[in-house]
Amino acid sequence: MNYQAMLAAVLLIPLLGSLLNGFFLRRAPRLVTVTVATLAIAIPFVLACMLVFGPIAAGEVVRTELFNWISVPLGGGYLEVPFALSLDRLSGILLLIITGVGSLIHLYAGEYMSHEEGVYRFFAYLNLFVFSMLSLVLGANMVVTFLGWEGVGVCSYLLIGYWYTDEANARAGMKAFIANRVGDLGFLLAMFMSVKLFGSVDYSAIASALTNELAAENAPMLTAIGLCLLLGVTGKSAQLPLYIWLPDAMAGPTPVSALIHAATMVTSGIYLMTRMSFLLVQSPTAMTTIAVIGAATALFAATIGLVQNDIKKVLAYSTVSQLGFMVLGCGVGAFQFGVAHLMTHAFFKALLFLGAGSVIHAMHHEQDIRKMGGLIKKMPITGWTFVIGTLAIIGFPGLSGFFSKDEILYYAWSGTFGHPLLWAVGACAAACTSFYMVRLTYLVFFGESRVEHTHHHGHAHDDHHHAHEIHENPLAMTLPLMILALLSVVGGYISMPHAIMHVLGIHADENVITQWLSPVLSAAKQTMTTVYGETHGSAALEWGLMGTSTLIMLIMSGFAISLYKVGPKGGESIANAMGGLYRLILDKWRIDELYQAAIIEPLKKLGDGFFKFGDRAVIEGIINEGPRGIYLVTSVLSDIQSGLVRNYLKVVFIAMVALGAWILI
Amino acid sequence: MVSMISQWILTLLIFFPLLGAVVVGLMKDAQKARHVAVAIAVLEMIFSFHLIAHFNVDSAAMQFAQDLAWLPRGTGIRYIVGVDGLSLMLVLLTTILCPLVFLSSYSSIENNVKSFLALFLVLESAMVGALVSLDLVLFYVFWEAMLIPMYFIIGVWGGKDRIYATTKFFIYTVVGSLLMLVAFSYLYYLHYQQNGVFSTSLIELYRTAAGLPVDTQIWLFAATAVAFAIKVPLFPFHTWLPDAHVQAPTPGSVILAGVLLKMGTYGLMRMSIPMFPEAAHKAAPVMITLSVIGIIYGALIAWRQTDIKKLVAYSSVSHLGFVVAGMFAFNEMGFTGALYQMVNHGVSTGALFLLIGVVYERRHTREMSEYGGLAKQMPWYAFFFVVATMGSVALPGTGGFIGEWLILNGLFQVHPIMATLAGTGVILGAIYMLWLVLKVVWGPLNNEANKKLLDCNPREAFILGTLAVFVFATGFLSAPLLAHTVPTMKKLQESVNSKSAYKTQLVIPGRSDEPMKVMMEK
Amino acid sequence: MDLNFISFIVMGIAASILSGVMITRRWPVSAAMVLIAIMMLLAGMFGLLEAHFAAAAQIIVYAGAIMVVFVFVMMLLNLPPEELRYGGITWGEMLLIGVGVAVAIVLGTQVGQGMLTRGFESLGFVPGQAPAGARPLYFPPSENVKNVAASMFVDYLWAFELISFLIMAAVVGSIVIAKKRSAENANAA
Amino acid sequence: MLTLPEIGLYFSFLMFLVGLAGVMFRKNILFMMLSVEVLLNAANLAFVCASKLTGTIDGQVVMFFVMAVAACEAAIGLALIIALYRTKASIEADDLKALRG
Repeated sequence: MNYQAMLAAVLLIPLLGSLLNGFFLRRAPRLVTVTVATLAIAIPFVLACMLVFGPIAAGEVVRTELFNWISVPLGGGYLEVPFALSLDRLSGILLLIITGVGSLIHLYAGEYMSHEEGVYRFFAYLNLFVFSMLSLVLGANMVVTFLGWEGVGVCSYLLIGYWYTDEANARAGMKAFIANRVGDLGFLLAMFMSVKLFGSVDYSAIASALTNELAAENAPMLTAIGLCLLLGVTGKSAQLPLYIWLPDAMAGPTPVSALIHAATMVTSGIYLMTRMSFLLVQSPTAMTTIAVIGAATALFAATIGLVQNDIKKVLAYSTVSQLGFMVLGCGVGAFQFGVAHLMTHAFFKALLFLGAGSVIHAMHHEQDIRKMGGLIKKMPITGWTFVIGTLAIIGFPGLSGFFSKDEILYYAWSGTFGHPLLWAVGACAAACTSFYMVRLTYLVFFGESRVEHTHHHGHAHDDHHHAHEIHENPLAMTLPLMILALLSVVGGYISMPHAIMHVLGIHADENVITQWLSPVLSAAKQTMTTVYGETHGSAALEWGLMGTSTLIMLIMSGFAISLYKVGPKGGESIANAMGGLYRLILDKWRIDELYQAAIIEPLKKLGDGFFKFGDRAVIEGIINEGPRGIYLVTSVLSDIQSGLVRNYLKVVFIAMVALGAWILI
Repeated sequence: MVSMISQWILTLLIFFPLLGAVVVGLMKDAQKARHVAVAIAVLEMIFSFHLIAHFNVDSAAMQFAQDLAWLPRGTGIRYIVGVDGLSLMLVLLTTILCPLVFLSSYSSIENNVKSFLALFLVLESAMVGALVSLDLVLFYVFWEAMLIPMYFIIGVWGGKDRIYATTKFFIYTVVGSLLMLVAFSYLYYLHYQQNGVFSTSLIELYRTAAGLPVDTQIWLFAATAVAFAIKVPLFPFHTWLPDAHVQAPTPGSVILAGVLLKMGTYGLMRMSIPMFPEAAHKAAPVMITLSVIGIIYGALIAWRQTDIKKLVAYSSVSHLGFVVAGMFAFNEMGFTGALYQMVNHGVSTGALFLLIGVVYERRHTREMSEYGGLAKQMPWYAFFFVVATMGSVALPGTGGFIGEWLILNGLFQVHPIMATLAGTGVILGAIYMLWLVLKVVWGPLNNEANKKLLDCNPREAFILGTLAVFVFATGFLSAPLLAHTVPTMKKLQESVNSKSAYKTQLVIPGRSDEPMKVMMEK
Repeated sequence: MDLNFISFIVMGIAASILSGVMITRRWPVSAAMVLIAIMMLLAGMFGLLEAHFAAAAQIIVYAGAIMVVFVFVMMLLNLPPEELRYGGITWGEMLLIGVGVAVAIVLGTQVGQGMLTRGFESLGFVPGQAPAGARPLYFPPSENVKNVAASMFVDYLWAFELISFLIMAAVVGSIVIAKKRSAENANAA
Repeated sequence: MLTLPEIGLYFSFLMFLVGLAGVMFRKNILFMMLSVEVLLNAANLAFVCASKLTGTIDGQVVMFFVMAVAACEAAIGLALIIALYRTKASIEADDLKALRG
């Protein structure tokens, strides 16, 4: 089996799984469905491991062309867009994350969804999602990536609205799709511009066509491409101003939130920026905008996360915030650490979501953290893995989040496009993160139990359960938690800071992730060093920043614990003190309402106006009044035909007079 | 033998449904007539596969051509037919959609079945004829012949306000075609003035028309373009469409959206643009602006509709805006995309109208609020609905994406701002289509009347399944499909941009291997 | 200013005034009588213009034949006197008449100043003489009847014959029109 | 100094106008026909005057033809009046509106 075929198989097996589940196994037992779905991701994972640790690690790029997709003449030549896949080190990392985390989540979902009817639909969507995500990262050109880009949007739409009988869920899916579509327009425009500029949409062709001279000549266009890509990223990776869909997307089943809205789909923006890094770094404007947007999103979402009471909502805003960190990393030129944080985030956020799902599953769809507490005694595995995840995300030294986040913060200060202000914003966001994550963990797993001992009537399928019997979930759910917890602990070592490496006596020029991604990022790095000069970091600065953020983390965590030791009431005094501001943040800064009032409603009014005024009044008016006008004229003319002879004679007389007058003149 | 078939295949394609119409009309049993009609349409489809099997992919010439005497010699009016890359796609679209439409009429048409089938076969004949005729008079005859069956189909089998709708449809279209007739007649006269002989051969007139002074070209272009724009329909000539669609019976809507609207865009690409290249260049900003307005305008109106059919009708206004905008970009991507989008719109909007027909037959209402939560009761229906929607919103992997991508890409190379504005139509398209899905398919199943609905029966599933396959097939097999059109589009682009006459010739099968220049010698 | 001239003007003025009188009569018969007087006067004018045949025909055919038919019909119908409808003239009609008269006066004045003759002069025409291309008279101008007869039966023979056909058709037609109704009425009765 | 035929043209014009007014403003068909006779006479006068003016005979011939046509007109017209009176019991022109558009 050659590598090309393996690569094609990696992409196509999930699609096959999806088709099998969607069409042929509709009536199959749940176990068959789940097995097929999980295998459809697990087999590609094995293949992916063989590929990534084989030829990719050796520095090769595996490229295969499935078929010729689009081929149109363009300026004498042809614009060829083959359905081509290319696996390099960047897509390799994502491939492993998607298939690896994906198979764990499939395994988990098989148990999580065990009470649902017709799960074939769920797994068909999920496999289709993995197919789309794979074509996103494996696509050798922008169009194939765009196939995945929109494909994940659709799958996300379908999965968010999986419980479609509640219209709110379907609406949330729709919102996600439309917000993504806005971003997709940016991607499309970026594609068109690169066709205009390079005559190609193939990444490698663009990379080789983009010389510094070309960049100098077309600087505004490159900035435009960068900003359009950023628009795409803000849509897909839930950045300001298009992040609004992600919190609502929590309406979907929790495994979906873990896979799509934490680990994979939302990170595709970071993938895209890293993929196009050679182009983005040509435009300082675009890079600075990216960094600012990332930092702003990180802080903005973190503030909302501070006060939410829904376990999944907290995690959702945390995801937005963490994505902001990644975008910030990319924006300051530290693409490799953006990717590293993407990876560690995939581990610990998937872990947290799955943990949350485990809690929700055990609590029979209770999501309010004020009604939990002390669960660690009843669900030890879930509880302790959740604690690990929390420690990882808040950047407890030694865990994965610490390394990746601190590298990003360090570069936010000292990177090519970095600025201390960006670091400051990032640090504030990190402080908020520490607070709300510790608050969440503490309220759910520690302290007094506040579980209501009543039956839940909302879910008919719960009838044979009893709400008060909260117990640990089966192995199919806890195994993924444990694996992810392990990964959350060790995953960060790939991006170990220089300073620490030095202390530990590891003698290497670069840390693992930098080394691994160096072929992908070499062009960008070269541009950054030649055009913008060397960066101004130092070991002392690195230690200082690391120390500062650790200190902040410890202070905020301690503050959160001390505040919530007494349960959710602990925060009330501060909330009351803040008053209006608290309510504003609780209402998510009322951004949704703002969009509704500023964009949706005017557009609706415009649509109504077009219909009632434009179509009905003006166009129909002209169309209908035109004949009426003709009728008026003709009726006047026909009235002249009075049938009275003397009237006809008058006409004769007029004609005679006119004739006379004409003779005179 | 093959060359013999190739020579007569287009004539067969034109007149076979007409023959079928006579047969169906003479039959006694309505149910048998339905079967016969389907059989005729299927046979027609199989005949049309001959075209794609023997089409010379590398040539932009008019293939399978036939040039026979028709009216007296002095008039210069002949029976000339032929297909190139442009018409081939649309002929195939027509012949493939028609059997499905006949199948759908099994349940949607209940009275005067035989007349309906006969009229529809006449319509098919006229559509194929209009697409393949290369003589202006012949074209005009078929063009008007399309109108009559459609007039009756809406007027007899339509909804409540069918008379208003069909009259409006008729008047709009006739106004347009009369303008076109005037333009053609003047061109006919100018050709005589310049060459001393009369001719209505399109190939001849391409040369005459392109050599005219710009002022004359602009007037003639305007007359033909208005005729076609009404048919498209381009903003602001679109108001007949929602009425016609809403009142038409399901098969009528499908064929109206699927093929008849394409006649307008086909006409623009076949006649207006290559005939009057300089005028087309002058008019391009206007046409693009109108289409972009149409895209946004149609989309916003569609969003606010409560009548499902009206929503889809306005979405057609929006989608065909893309097509017109693409072709007036005057590059290969734009032309190819426009052509491809015509096919895709036929498939996906046709599917949507069929889907609306499915529930309309069960519930007899088109109000969105009457539905909701159908996914629960009709899972296959929901599946097809979502697929058709995705095709309509141009999701990558569906044909609509290829079309819109090419159109916007082509337009962007020339008018970036306009392309960006048109691109917002993609977002708005998602909004109104997903709104439709949300209101019809998702949500709680509250309405008691919907709780007993039956899912698609095998016949409906077959129709919708075929279209669903087409939605994806066009999305992935675009390269081989586009290969048929590339030479034609390339030539079109060259002639338009060099502002010279569109030079093509008839390739009459079996007559000689060399492309023959017909009617060059006096 | 000879007697011919004076009597021509007097007759012309009388004819004009009488025609005004005629159209304002309420009784048809009196109108017919006035019309006969007008025709007589016109015949006199023709005579003064040395158109003797025309003068004779005017009296014989018009005053003698046509007017007799009119009077017959009037007697046959025995109509009551008609209400004159001068009050019914609208402003538009007044305006129309005003414009018409104005144009007529201007036109007439121009004619009186010799526009018509000047126009003819440019064609080589002298008043009282035959224009250049005109057909010469067959007989001296004093032989009026002979001249008319010659011209009518030589130059206008076809027209003359056609006119005779027309008269025949009119005679037949008038009989048919007047009779058909009575036949129908008889049937109806 | 005006010659006789030229003055005759004036009279012809004047009579024509009066005749026209008669046709236009009388409702009674009989009066209208009488007015038409005045019109025709005015025309005849013009013809004769022209004949005199140009010294040719054609005008007088045409005047004779007009007279013949007038006779025809009178015959047909009066026959119509009789027929009309029998069916409608009226010879008011305003009652005849069949031509109304």
